Amino acid sequence: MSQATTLGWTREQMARRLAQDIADGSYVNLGIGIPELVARFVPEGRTFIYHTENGLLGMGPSPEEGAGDPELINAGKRHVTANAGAAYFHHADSFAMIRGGHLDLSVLGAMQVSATGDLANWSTGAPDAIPAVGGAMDLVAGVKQVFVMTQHCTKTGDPKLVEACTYPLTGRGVVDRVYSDLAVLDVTPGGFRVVELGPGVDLPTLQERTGAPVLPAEVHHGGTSS
Amino acid sequence: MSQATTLGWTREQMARRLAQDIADGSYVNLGIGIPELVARFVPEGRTFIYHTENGLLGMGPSPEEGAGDPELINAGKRHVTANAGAAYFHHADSFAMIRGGHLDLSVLGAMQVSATGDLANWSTGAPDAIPAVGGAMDLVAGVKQVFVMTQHCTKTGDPKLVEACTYPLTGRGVVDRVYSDLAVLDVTPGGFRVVELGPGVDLPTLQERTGAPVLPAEVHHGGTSS
Amino acid sequence: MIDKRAASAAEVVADIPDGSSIMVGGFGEAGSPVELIHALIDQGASNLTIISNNTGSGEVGLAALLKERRVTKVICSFPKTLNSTVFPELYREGFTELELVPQGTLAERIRAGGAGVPAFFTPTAVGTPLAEGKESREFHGREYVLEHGLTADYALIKGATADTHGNVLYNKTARNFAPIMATAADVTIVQAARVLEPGAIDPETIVTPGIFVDRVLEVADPVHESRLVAEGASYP
Amino acid sequence: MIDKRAASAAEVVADIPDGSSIMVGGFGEAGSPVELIHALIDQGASNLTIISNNTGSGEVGLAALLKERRVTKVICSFPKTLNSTVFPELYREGFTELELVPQGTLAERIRAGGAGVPAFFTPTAVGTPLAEGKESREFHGREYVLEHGLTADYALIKGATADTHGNVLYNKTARNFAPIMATAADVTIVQAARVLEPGAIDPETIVTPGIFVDRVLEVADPVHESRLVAEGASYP
Repeated sequence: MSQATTLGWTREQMARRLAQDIADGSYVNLGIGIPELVARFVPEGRTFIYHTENGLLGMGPSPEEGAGDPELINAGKRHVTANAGAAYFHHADSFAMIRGGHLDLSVLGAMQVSATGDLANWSTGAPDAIPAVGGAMDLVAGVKQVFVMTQHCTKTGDPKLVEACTYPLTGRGVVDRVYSDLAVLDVTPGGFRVVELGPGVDLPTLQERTGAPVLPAEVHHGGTSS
Repeated sequence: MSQATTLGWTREQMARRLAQDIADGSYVNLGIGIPELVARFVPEGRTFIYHTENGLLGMGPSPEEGAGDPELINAGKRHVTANAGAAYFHHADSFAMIRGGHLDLSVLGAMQVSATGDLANWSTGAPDAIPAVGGAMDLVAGVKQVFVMTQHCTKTGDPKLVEACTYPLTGRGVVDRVYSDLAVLDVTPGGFRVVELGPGVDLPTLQERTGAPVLPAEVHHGGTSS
Repeated sequence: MIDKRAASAAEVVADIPDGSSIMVGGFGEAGSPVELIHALIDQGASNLTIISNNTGSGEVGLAALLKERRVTKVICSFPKTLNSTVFPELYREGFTELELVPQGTLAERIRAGGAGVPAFFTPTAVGTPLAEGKESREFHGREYVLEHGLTADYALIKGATADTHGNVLYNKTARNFAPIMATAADVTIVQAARVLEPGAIDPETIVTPGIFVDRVLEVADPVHESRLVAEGASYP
Repeated sequence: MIDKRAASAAEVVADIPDGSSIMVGGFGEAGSPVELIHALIDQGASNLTIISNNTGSGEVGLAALLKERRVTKVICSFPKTLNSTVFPELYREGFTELELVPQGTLAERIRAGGAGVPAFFTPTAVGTPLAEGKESREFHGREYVLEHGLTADYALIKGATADTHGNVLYNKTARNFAPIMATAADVTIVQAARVLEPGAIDPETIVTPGIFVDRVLEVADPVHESRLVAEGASYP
């Protein structure tokens, strides 16, 4: 465990790895936080169109410092821009896109993911917490594919990938794939199955840090070149 | 009965009489046919805003002959114009206005109106007829007030105001008031009640031509000045 | 790079199989995608279910598709209009089935289908033959009937201006059902008089965002159905 | 003649009684009608139910209304944001009740309320604590939960450009909840930076048709909540 900090992928490497799995022309919603990094690593020759649930399709990068418009923000309330071909719309139309299955991919952070694809990412259930859910429950219920991008374990070393979530759920059986610092894992009928292991990670190490059985896969071992 | 053609109001007088009961600034949907005449008799000093369910609020009069746009039509598929302040919208938004109770008044024709306000105006129920309902059921279910504008009797002399409709219903208990050539009648908990009698019409004559009891009202007797 | 333009009307409808359900925009002739419908006639698919407010007029456009005996069911609010003779004959003959839906319920069912809402309650048609056999329930002292979301395999719609990302603007009351049909079909095919580069349309004014559109065909000078009917035209 | 302009912020909110339910547009600061909210603070109504995506930040706008202890319930998807301290305190104290609703369900409930739909089924929140105690049903092999339309006595919204008939355009992502809230309130009050004569706005581009708007107030140079918060401002 002393080598923990050198095992696996950095956040940027996770984002780059995830971006490789997004098809050209996809409509994508990137959750607040780590998932936003994905937009920095669009593979050569591909175009992704970003949806932000507060009413913009075709979201562009952050503007120059000081050039932001307080009325052009993303779901994280940060200043953004609009690309050529963008469209604005109201909240009911925005969530019709989400709920109606029109978005190709939602990338979200997680507190816990279960072996059956349950996701918990909005509340620890602590009695003094202010409950706040935003659009996460809509995204996981509606979007065609749901990828989770997360550190494999919590800051205190507890596994985030578990047999069953102990935190309140965001959705039941909704996660398709997990991109962690240690591995890429599919949620399959049999549970978590490795798609790819991060640099320096072997299956016993991954299993040790995962709260549910991990199935091996015939995959090449190694990270991305960067 | 020999004086039938000289009794009561003409269609234009019916339209003028009805228009007097519409408040300034009302949002109004006029059904195809006789109800369209109402737009010709807007009382001095009032403005009505016309909704056509195929996606226009602020509909104006027909254009000059030959000046019509095949893509600017009303629910009767006739060429119309758009007034200053008009707005175009799609069908779900248009019927959200209707169903959501945002329109003040719907004026419709009728085959039959019952003493409890049932309306039949879309089908005779004949087995060989092509059923076609359009937006009538939505209008009567959603609009705040529903006025019926109709000849008091059919061309063969049968009463259109009846105890119970024999034709398939458009809506149940939806009609507020009837403007016929013979009288203006409210639909009340006790049945039809006269608001005003047309020129030359007395209560016995009206009752004779009505298929349900007619309650008298303390109203002035006479038509409109024109 | 995203470019949803198709090269020809034939190409844009080529993959529509027999038995498809197809939403067709338009209210009367306004917004009727006549060129796309004619391409579908040429293409040959049959046993179709058509979801559209009307059934066309004369022997062009939607009426011509019906006349070719390619439509076995229509879901529709008003299947008879002036100059509409094709559908009545097929209906009386028993060849084409009709599901009659109040116009606002049709619009809301399509909107629900596109928005991932499988069913909703509406006051429309309560107490009428069109609510018979349907589940009803009281809310706040009033009766409502349960209606179901409607989706389709394809949508054929007519826009005025589009861009290569599939964003669409419409012309006046030709908008009608098109924006909601675009949301409710697996594959949405748009004909538009102009197809521009992304950024040429003000993003504040876009009616149909490109996410709902799969293919865009430029038809620079579309025919007007009423003029064809007045000329006594028939297709093919 | 139709002219929905009001002369002052005080006049436009004058009749809002204690106990009202009020929809307040905005997502974060974008679209928050700060001047209308401040007028409501001055006006004094209390025991309010606020329906809004967030609960404001700092001690201006919505947060200031809460801080004045005038709001006993919020219906909301995300009541905590950066610089949001007022609501958490009132919630923990038990003064302000919270009905937490997923953002898309909140939007759809408001849209349904404005469209005369009393209830609908949605897949969102199935299997989570926010679906507990709610009716659910299977359609096409998947489970959905029944949600109810939401209406309010008033809506306070911020537009960019309006006309005297109440037609409204918005600015970018400040649009968010405003167009649907305008449809779902008995009385919709709009502040807009410009109020023009009818006909000045292209009818193809109107986002909120005037039928949904009761009062329009010109606020030529609206404040930005984030700037007020950065300055440490508080209201009143």
